[in-house]
Amino acid sequence: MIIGEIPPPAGAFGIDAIAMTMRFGDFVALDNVELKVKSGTLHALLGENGAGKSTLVKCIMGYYHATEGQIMIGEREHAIANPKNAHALGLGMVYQHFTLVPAMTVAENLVLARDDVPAVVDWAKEKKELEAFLSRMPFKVPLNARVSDISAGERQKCEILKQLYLKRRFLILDEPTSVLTPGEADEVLGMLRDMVKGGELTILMITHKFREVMAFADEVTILRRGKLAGKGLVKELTPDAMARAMIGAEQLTIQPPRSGEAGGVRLELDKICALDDAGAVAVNDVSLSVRGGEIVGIAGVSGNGQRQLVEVLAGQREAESGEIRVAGDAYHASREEMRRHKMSLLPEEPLKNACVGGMSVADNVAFREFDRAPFAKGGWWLNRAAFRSDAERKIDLYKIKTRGPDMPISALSGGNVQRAVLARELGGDVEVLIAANPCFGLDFAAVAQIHAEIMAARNRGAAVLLVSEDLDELLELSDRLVVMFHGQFVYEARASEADLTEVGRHMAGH
Amino acid sequence: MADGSIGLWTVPLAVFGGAIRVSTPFLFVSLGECITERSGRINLGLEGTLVMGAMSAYGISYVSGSPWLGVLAAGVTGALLGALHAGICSLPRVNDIAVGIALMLFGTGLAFYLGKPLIEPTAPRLPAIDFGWWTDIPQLRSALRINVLFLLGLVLAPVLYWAFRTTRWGLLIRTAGESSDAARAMGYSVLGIRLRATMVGGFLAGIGGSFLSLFYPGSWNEGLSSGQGITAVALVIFARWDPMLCLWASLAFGGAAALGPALQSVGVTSGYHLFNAAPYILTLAIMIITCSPKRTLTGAPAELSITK
Amino acid sequence: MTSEVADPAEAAVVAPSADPGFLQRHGTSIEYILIPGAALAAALVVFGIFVALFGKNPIDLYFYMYQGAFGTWFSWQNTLTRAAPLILTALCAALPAQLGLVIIGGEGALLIGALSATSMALAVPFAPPLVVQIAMAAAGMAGGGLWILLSGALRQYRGVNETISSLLLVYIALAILNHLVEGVMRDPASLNKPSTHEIGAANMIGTIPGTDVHWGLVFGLIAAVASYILIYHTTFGFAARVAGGNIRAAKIVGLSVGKLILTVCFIAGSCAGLAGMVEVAAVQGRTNANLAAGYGYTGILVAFLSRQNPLAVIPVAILLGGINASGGLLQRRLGLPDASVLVLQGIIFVFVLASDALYGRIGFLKSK
Amino acid sequence: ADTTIGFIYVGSRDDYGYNQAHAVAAAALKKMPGIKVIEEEKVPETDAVEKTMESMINLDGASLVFPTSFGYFSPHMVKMANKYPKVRFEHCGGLWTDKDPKNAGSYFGYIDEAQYISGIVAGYTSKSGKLGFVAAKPIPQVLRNINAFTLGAKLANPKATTQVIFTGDWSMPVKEAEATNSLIDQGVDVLTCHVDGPKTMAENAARRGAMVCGYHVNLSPLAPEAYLTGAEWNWEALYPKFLKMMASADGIPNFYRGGLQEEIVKVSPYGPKVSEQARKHADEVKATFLAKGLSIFKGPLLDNKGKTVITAGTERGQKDPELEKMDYLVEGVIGATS
Ligand SMILES: Nc1ncnc2c1ncn2[C@@H]1O[C@H](COP(=O)(O)OP(=O)(O)OP(=O)(O)O)[C@@H](O)[C@H]1O
Ligand SMILES: Nc1ncnc2c1ncn2[C@@H]1O[C@H](COP(=O)(O)OP(=O)(O)OP(=O)(O)O)[C@@H](O)[C@H]1O
Ligand SMILES: [Mg+2]
Ligand SMILES: [Mg+2]
Repeated sequence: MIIGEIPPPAGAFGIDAIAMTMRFGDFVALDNVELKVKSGTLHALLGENGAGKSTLVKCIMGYYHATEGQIMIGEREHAIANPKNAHALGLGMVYQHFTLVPAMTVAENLVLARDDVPAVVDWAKEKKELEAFLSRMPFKVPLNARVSDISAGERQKCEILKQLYLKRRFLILDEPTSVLTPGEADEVLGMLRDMVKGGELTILMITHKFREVMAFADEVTILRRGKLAGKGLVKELTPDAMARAMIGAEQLTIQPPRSGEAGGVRLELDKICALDDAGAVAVNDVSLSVRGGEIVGIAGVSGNGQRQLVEVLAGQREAESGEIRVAGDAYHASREEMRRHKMSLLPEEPLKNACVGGMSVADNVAFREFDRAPFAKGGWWLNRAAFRSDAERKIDLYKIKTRGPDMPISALSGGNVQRAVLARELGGDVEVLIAANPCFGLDFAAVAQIHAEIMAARNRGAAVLLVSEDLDELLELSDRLVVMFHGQFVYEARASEADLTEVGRHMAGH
Repeated sequence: MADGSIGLWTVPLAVFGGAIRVSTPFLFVSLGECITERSGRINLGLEGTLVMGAMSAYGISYVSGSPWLGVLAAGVTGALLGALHAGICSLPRVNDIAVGIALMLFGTGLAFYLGKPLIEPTAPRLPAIDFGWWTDIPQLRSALRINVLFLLGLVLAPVLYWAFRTTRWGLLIRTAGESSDAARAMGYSVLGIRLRATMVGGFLAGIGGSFLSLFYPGSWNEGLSSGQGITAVALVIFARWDPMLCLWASLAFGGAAALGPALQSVGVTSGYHLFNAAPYILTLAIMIITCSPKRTLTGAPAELSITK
Repeated sequence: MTSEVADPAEAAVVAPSADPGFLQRHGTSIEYILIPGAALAAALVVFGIFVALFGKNPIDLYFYMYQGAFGTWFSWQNTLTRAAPLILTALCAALPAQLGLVIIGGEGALLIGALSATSMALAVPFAPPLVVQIAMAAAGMAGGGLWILLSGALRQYRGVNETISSLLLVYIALAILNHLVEGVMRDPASLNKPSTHEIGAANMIGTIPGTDVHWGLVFGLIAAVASYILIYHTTFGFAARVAGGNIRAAKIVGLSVGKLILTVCFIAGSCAGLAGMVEVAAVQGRTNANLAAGYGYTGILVAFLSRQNPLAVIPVAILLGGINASGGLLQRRLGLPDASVLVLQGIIFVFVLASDALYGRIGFLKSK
Repeated sequence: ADTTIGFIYVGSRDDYGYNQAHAVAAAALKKMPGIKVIEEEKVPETDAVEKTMESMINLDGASLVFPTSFGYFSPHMVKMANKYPKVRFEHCGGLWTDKDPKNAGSYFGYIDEAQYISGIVAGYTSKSGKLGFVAAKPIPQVLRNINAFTLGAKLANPKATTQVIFTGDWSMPVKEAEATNSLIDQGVDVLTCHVDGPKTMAENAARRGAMVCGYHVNLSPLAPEAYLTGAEWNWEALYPKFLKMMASADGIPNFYRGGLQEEIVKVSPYGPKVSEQARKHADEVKATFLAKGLSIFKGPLLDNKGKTVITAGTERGQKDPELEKMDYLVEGVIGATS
């Protein structure tokens, strides 16, 4: 509490954000947006990726300073200079990306989040108080475990508990359920909804899931490309109407229909085990085979070893034991093998995993072929002209928005980086394709394009392994579905016959 | 022995005495660097800070007549150099390893430049406390004449260990070093925390330098440090950012530094160059044994540039 | 995506801005000259103020610096002689930097290179000079190369931080050199300056005709240009830059990062090793502890100031050679202590590093 | 019109040791009329020193250059002397031979004479009969000092021994301090040294109650009580002589060496702990040196492994080149040369 400030009334309160504009350099992330959250409601904020949702709430929290606009709390204007000010006013936020400190214990994280951390912490006393607090909460977290050791779902619960522990009265949740199973999501949201009903709390929630909006929210505000695109009471709206407001008049790439028969086994995983960075077992004795002309989807809540598995396949991590075979031959992710078997990889976070930010688009697009004619003369001398002409062709073909092939790839937007990687990986023949969350953080149009490309590769006879946290995507694309939990495959079904509740149950480890 | 010599006992005694005499600068620099690195920044410039600390401590002690003022001056000088490092590193796209190397050069150069008139005069030294009253072996008594700074270092290590766990500052420093996003989300200024941590690190390194010039070997000259500052930075890495391990490692380094001369004094004379390199060989060997290419270093602050 | 042009925000970013002027079109290239240049000037100003505090006239300072470094043909030769080993040792830091490795152990590679080159010359006493010289160069490069390779291998196979290991290896190399030079390799006639036997006057490589700058300068220039070509024009260099830019990206396209690290470390070490060979074959005629003259450390400075670009290493090495050369004149004419050169180098280094923050922020160079 | 003289030092010119001894003499020359002195310090023994000499000649017009470090001679100074025949080069180290250029010279002082006297004083003063020597490297110059010191001590106390520790380099303060402590732990009660800066040894020894013989410069201000005597350079006396010789017809001899008699080295005044007996004996020996010279190394002389290094009846005068190759430690020294 800021000294001298009149304390806001106890219990929930509402917030009005008026005429918010936010510029990042030349780029307008928010354009004169208005958001009214009434006291004691659960308000949903919708929009495509990059629409400006996170930016808006970060402005409210004082994490960013809006270029223009005001924040009103209960009829009074407040200048929120930084998150500490916001906390003092009773505002709290669960960020889209975790803000727990992984190397610290849950208890340390909780105490540290307080505004009045004592200069010397009496752990015995704090632990007792924390336990007392937890006993009043409907879900539990292990207080003495290090955050890096607990699952993503537990971390998300921990983030929410942290805000409740801090006695926030206006809570902003940025995609709180993206790492939870549907069952966990319902549990958490249900409990929060009860607190809202009890008048203790107002909640502003960002989400992509209409199901949650329909089930839990009272009101909704929709953004599109930084502008207000719609708002209203949930009970007066349909998911369809909301989706239309979100994507506007865009046309989506049409996905080719599934065609062709599955061929012989192309990619085989045989008893693969792998460790994570901390040296713990992340992938535990996993076996799987993927046939040509087949998409196998791997479902699972993030943090169950999917990342490490993909890294092993991509050659970014060494397996502890087990064998990978492609077309019957042992495979160690060497360049020669990748070439022989026409392997392609679409990793998640492509800028981090598959590109060199400081190198040009043309260079990045040539990573697979740079050491062969026409890119290399005599196998060693680089032919710049070939890089350029090939890049120009692919930029055109894959609709990559860039000022030219010489731009550093880090200056491109996320979707366009993804398209550049797509151009590189799917530009030639493909026999095996491994894709990991290929559409994470992308807008509808890009998603449609990527889905279409993946399906087309399958139809041409490629074996596709698709790892995703988005169940809808998996159900749409896969021929076969497996669920990964705690580093193991725990469930397998034909995608067309998969039972959603069954899948969700296995994802949660029940 | 009748003639007052203690024969082969010299070697363990020298290693023990050396651990006490020689370890203090390692200890202060490594504890300081431990704080700095825990906040997510590396300061390779502590070699320069150490030398600047040694010079300024000697100068101030000479001018003022009070060695304790000298120690304070060394600390302040170190903190200023730390602030310079932190200030430059706060600029976007600036690499902290490179800035550290630059400040190593700058600090050393400045100390040599300003320290020219201080080589010949004799400044008041820090007193020693006699912990050897109970024995009449003069060698042992001499090894047990201990300086307060060493004792301070001995206390500081467990205090830091405790502080990283239980004080607000300790927790904040760790947060800044483990996840700057988290610190920012809690409303703390990561650069501010790192600035302070780097200044404290510099302060301690400066004090380490004052030990060199005001206690042991106990005068100012240009060869005083011979790489102790940079070795101490390496030591933090193999001590896994744990203040208690820094303490043990510093003692081991001090002992290793005393090994060469002690072995010669009992007649082991061949290969003294190699014995003198013992601390470096020891560090390298321990790093080879304890590192692994498969996992990140346990205990490494996640934001630290050299472990990323 | 039909709405892309209709969207003003995206159009602004995507479309080339209307008719940029010369400054804007060449903004990036101009920055690479302008920013370090301005940083250098600022550093000189600060150093001028510093010496003025000690009662010296900064104008004299600048004059003598110019005079001592570039003022006469003699000064130029002095500068170039000092620059020669720096080019090679700077490459020892700049090449691994392409892979994201910070190697600061060039001094160790130089010493081991010198030791290997000398041993080679002593092992083939009756061979014709040209053969001896080539063998020495090969041995020096192999010795230095293996020394840095050790750091690279420890990094690759044991995860040992290469910055620290390469530094520790400097101390170890020096101990080995002293041990051998005062022990088994000692020339009993090298009385008060323990040294190995001489490689023989006939085997010395001499100076570039018409100058008294030794051939090390030419070796350095060739190595720098070759490194530049290797890094920017060959598939190997391309692969190295990919691995240096993002190791995960390199692995995902199947590049063998381990091989790249080992090869680049070897090449880098051989540059420093060659510098050691040149010090023996062009200057000392034998190996002794004088070889540890700090070229390896100054090379790191050169590499960072040239932003790890092998071609930029050449002018920066000449600049630092010039500063070192003029340091003598500053001592003699202004009575400044030797440490003033260290202070100046430190200030320049700090300013150039801090100026990294300016890239892309100079108003008149930005398009729009 | 002025004569410009260049001095080149390998270390810092105010190191309170070897380099400072030269710099003090250079400062004395500076005061002489018609003389301009230019100095450069910390010049490594590489081609850097060649460039320094050339700069002094080309840019400052130096006509006499003093490269004062042993390692400057070959190949560096020789090369420069051949290149600039009109310039006079005077190297400190005593290395000139007939094959070297005539415009170059090399001089050195027999500082072992002063060490010998220090040894006598040390031998009388030590109660344990154990002396200590902190040395940089086992090279002939250093070994000769250690041996002379020991032989002097044995004049006073035939049972005296000198324990030596090599630190490995010319300036390693921590190692020097550790060596000092180790020696004292072994029962040594008088120490001397041969490193660039003797201050560390002197102060640490005095702090532990041991006595000190100095080296390079007079260290008595550091430890007025513990200081016995010491071997000092006397370049202030030599360099003006050189200038006079240069002006004369004969010029400076190319090879110039001398000891106490030639006033190139001197002995520090005795400290308060030096007994009457010791003073008397030391003064006698000093007088012999000054009057007619004295051979410190003469047969029969055994090394510390029991091997005869100088046979009975052989007397190696101070100028004997064999002494320049000394690679042994005499009987009574504890330590090894490798
Ligand atoms: N710090 C920043 N600098 C520059 N641009 C930014 C910054 N933060 C956000 N943006 C841009 O502002 C736009 C809105 O981003 P924001 O994170 O608010 O999107 P969002 O609606 O939360 O999307 P998502 O659903 O992916 O979380 C994006 O185009 C983003 O790239
Ligand atoms: N580092 C950068 N340098 C220059 N421009 C950038 C940078 N990062 C983002 N931009 C620009 O800012 C805009 C927003 O980027 P962002 O990645 O958030 O786009 P987005 O709205 O998410 O689009 P997409 O759907 O393609 O991911 C892009 O047009 C991009 O060109
Ligand atoms: Mg968002
Ligand atoms: Mg995006």
